[in-house]
Amino acid sequence: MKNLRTFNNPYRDDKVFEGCAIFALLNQAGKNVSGEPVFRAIANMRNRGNGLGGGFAVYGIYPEYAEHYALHVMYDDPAAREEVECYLKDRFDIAEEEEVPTRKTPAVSHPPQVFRYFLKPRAGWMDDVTEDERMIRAVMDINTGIKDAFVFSSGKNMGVFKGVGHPETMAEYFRLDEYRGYLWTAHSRFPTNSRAWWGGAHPFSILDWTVIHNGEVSSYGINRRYLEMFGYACTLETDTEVLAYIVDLLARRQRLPMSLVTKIMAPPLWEEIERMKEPERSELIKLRQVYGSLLVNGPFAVVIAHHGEMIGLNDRIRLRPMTAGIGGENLYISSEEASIRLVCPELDEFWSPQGGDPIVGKVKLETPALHVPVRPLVSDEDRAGLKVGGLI
Amino acid sequence: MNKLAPQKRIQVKEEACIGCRLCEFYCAAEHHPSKDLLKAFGPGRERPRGRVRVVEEGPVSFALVCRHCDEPLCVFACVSGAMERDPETGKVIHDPERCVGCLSCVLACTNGTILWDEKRGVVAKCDLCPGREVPACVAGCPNEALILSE
Amino acid sequence: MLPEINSQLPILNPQPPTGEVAQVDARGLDYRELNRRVDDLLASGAGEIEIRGVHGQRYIASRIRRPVNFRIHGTPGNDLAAFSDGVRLEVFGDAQDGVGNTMNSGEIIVHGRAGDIVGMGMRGGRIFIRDEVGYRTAIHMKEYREQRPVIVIGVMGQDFLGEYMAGGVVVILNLPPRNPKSFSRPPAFIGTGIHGGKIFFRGKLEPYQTGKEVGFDCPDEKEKELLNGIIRDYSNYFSQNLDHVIPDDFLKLYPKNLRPYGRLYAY
Amino acid sequence: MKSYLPAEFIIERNEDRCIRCLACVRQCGFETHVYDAEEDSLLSKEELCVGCLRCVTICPTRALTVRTNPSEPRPNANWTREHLRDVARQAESGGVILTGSGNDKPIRSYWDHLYLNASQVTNPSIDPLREPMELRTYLGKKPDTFNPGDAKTRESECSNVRIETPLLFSAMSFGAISLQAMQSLAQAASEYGTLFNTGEGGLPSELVDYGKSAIVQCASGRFGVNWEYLNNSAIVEIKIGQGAKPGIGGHLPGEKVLAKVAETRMIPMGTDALSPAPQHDIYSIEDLSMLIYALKEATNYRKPISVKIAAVHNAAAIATGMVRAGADMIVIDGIRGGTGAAPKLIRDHVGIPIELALAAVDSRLREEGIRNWASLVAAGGFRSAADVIKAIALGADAVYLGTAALVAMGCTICQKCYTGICNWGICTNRPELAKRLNPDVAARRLENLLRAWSLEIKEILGGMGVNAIESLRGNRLQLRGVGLEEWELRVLGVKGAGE
Repeated sequence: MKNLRTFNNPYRDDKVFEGCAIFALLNQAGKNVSGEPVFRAIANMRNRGNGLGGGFAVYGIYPEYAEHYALHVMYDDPAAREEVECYLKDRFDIAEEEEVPTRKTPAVSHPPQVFRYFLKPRAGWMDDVTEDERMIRAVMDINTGIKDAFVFSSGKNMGVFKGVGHPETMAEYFRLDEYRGYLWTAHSRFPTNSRAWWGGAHPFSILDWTVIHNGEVSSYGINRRYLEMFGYACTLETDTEVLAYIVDLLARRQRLPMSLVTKIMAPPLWEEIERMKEPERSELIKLRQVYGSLLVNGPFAVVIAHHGEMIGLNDRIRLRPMTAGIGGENLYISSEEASIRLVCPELDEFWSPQGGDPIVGKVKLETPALHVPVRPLVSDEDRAGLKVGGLI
Repeated sequence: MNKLAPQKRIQVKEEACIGCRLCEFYCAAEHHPSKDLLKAFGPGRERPRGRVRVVEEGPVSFALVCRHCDEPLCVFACVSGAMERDPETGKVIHDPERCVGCLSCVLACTNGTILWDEKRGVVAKCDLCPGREVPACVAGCPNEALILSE
Repeated sequence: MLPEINSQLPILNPQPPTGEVAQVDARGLDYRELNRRVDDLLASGAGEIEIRGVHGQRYIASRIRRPVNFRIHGTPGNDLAAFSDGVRLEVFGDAQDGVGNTMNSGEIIVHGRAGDIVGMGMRGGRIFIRDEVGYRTAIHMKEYREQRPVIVIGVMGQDFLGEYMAGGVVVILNLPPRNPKSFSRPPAFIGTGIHGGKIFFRGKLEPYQTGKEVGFDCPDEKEKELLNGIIRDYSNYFSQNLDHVIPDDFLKLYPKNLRPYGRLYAY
Repeated sequence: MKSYLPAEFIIERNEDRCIRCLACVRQCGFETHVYDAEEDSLLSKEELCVGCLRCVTICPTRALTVRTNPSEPRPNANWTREHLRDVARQAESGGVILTGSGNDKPIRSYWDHLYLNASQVTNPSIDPLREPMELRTYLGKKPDTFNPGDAKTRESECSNVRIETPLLFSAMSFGAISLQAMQSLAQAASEYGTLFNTGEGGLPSELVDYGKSAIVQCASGRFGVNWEYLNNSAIVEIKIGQGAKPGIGGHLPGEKVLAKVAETRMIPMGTDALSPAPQHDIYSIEDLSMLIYALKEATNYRKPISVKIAAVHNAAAIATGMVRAGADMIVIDGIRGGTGAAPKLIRDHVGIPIELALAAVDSRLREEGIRNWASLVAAGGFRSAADVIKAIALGADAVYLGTAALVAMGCTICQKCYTGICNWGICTNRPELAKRLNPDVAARRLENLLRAWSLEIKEILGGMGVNAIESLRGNRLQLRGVGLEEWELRVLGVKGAGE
């Protein structure tokens, strides 16, 4: 089995250490909009990153293939592509495949090839589990089994674009100005090592869940061991990865509402719980009892997104900055207010939530302009997936 | 009085004096026939007195010791000629043989560095330890609060 | 002996600002360029500086040690006036994190909100924030002789306000928030580890909201006078009518002990 | 509560030699010795004795002996005497056990497992007594390349700071140590052409003229930090952590905050000077960068900015981040680093040895290609020039001497620094105790130490056949390990002896 940490965590540190800036935009009406304000906003926080990682997740970009999984795969070696495509052709019906268009950008050196595939699992391959579980299996297989290949993203009607460089450089390189999406998240990275590996940039993604993260998860060691019991292979050895898996485990597989997921990741202090009224008090006590190992400790500000929803969350004592603003239809989340003001000087609403208090942005379902399939929280199909003991 | 070559004298640094009083003991032993601390202060023996005295007030402490003034008031005041300033070295020397114990020098000295030796009925003061390169108190001070200077 | 700290500063221009206003357009400038431009303007004799189009540039006025007036339009970046000494700075907009970090003297007036750690380690001068502030306001603020820092917050601060506070005065006017979403629960841990200075809080506090090192009292007459002055200044600075805000509404939070951790150790 | 704690030391007084000078009585700040005038006898309250040997040293007739109390509980390899004592102390107080100085546990000293090389036959050794031997070192960021045409490269963004020997005095703050002690360090450093470090307690007004030789710290308490302090310095150091107490802050008790300390720290007298565990404007690597550049802005890019951390598990990754965040010098302080006061639990159990951390950091910076971007200074329990030479061979540009400097001034490492009483006048602010350290004497002793160690470094360099310290710096081929396991050799990046 291939060891991805040799790329992302070449020195075998406990995890990848990094800091950064985050910015996110959600058009709450579900309208696909240009990412131009996002590029400007994240570029305005250049001082928070160091040019060794930048990336974007965009939702709603592939409406013509809305029913297909959009697999973004990065290849460090053309040989890997053959192997991946061989793997995919055996298991999936591929509706379309192409190299992700890029633009010659002076600041980008030695880029890997990035391809995208629109596909659906083929009948007869792992029929006993949901399509999502099958997709995840394929991602894990490629990431752990095929040398020089790495999946950037694997959700429907969305995609992750990232690499080594300032985020605005990545936007230019991947021609993101030509895309329109209703939800954009952007990340500027400050890794402590320079092992330039494109897969190490944020966002991290599993299916259509993406995570951008600022901070360091001090509880990473136990979060990871807990997740491993449920079959998650933390191949990248970076704390951001566990955030994605925590959300996947709790929200997708265990069907917990996001309001509880955030309370598991950043629970109130015992003192505060003791002051609460029943039944909330008992519920939170139970949550901390059951999910103590998923408490995310240490400084973090994170934006977790999937179709139709974007959640900003801070650690319990707000050790990383995060601000939110609403201007017209747009909800913004940013490490710094200046970036929001830069792209939307007149905000209708502006706030900085207290630690552990999520910023929740949802696309209003009744909006006719929405071309995005918003998955219901619980589907029978998904429920079936729970029966599978593990992913790998 | 004619000006003489600069006199070596003991400079007292109050800020470095730690109040251990060892200068008193080293001085007394040096002026004891044995020139030995243990013999001078051994059990059952009469305790000799030094010619230097440490005064203390709270954290402030310093050694009082003859400054061998260029214009020594003690010499002017001496009625018997026991107190003399050595014209060669500039040292102010006291000769106990000629001392009558009138205490005029003690009254005249503005520094309070001439001590009354009750038992012998004469005064005693610093003689900069003849025969030693560095006076005993200076050599023994653990913190260089006493320095021999020009 | 050390001369009084302020008199020691070699003040380049001892005269009060001449009123000659130099204009700077900050759009597109990074902070180093912006701050260098400010240096140049001051060197060429400007007495007041107006900066427009500020979008997140850091460290504005952080190496200025003379009574210069700044007028800043936009959103200044982190560490606004950090280590500054004597500037008077007015922000027309919101400020971010680290306003007045380790500031020595001067005055900062923010016509808006401010982010986290306002006045961290601040030792002198005054900061007026019209609206709310983020976490850890006045953390480890301290006073020294005649240097007694003052932070005035129009609305409210989030958690850990006055943590480790070692001196100075924080006044919280508790006016209605711009957005209640910033305070989904009452702020807590006020004055945790406080061992100097005072916090004046308008309104009521539950005991759990403060650190256990905090004592409660009513402001005395002298303190009421101080509060009256601050209320007056706030109304003037922000053109708000604060007739309804009276010193009697304030709770005084003070350190019960100068040595909160004296009994923590086995000697 | 009645204490069950037995005396740690016993005091033996040779009555034949005691001349009743009472120097012991006067010199013990812990009031261990008592003179009974009626009986003309000297008694010792042994339970008060800390074993600092001040009385033994000062006794003019060498009449005193202080020994560890030989009364032993039943031998028990698990429940050691120390464990028994600590449990008893905590049962009596309910508090955290405090201690001073560096870790006293038998942590493996890798210095003692590393051996140095010498020239034989194939190249000549050099006689340092007659031939030139250069120890001059420049601290600060070096550009990647030299471009003769470019003025900026020539001057480099941050000017480097020159030191004549790779020995610096560690951060010890005024308040923790006496003004006399700090003055001694400042005087010796400036005389010898090296630097002292103010620690986080500010620079006393008496010492402002030594600014050129000062590394001034900006720590979480920001005590005494203002524009003048930052600009009257050689280097500005951001203190994130220290080897003796990684992860926690400092706490100068109110009793020690007397007038002069209060003035220097710019706080009122008598208040506790609390340094929070983190710097509250640094919760992440990009925040460190923010403070580094805040200080560069405040000093107009004229001072190199140093960042000091404790040696911890991921020191290498953290250090590369620090360099990328703009630090011109990084300091790694190992688990044996000293302190004025630290919870014993933390001092003895948190952190890793400097040898391993230093090697890991230097290696990582080289692998990343950024070793030139910052100077690397090692700290934490350097006991001899041999340790220093080995550290330089592992990759340090210079080392910080803390405990060694204190010992040079008289410290006997009794570990009672936290009491505010120091019979040697070093770690105290009580005027009657502090004056025991005469800066003229102590500075001379410190200078002598610098001279002696520098000479020894030159001797070893000569033996290796090199005549400039830069030929030793990071030259791990000059080291061989003995008695080390494979992983230890790997981390240290040295071969086993005979290889």
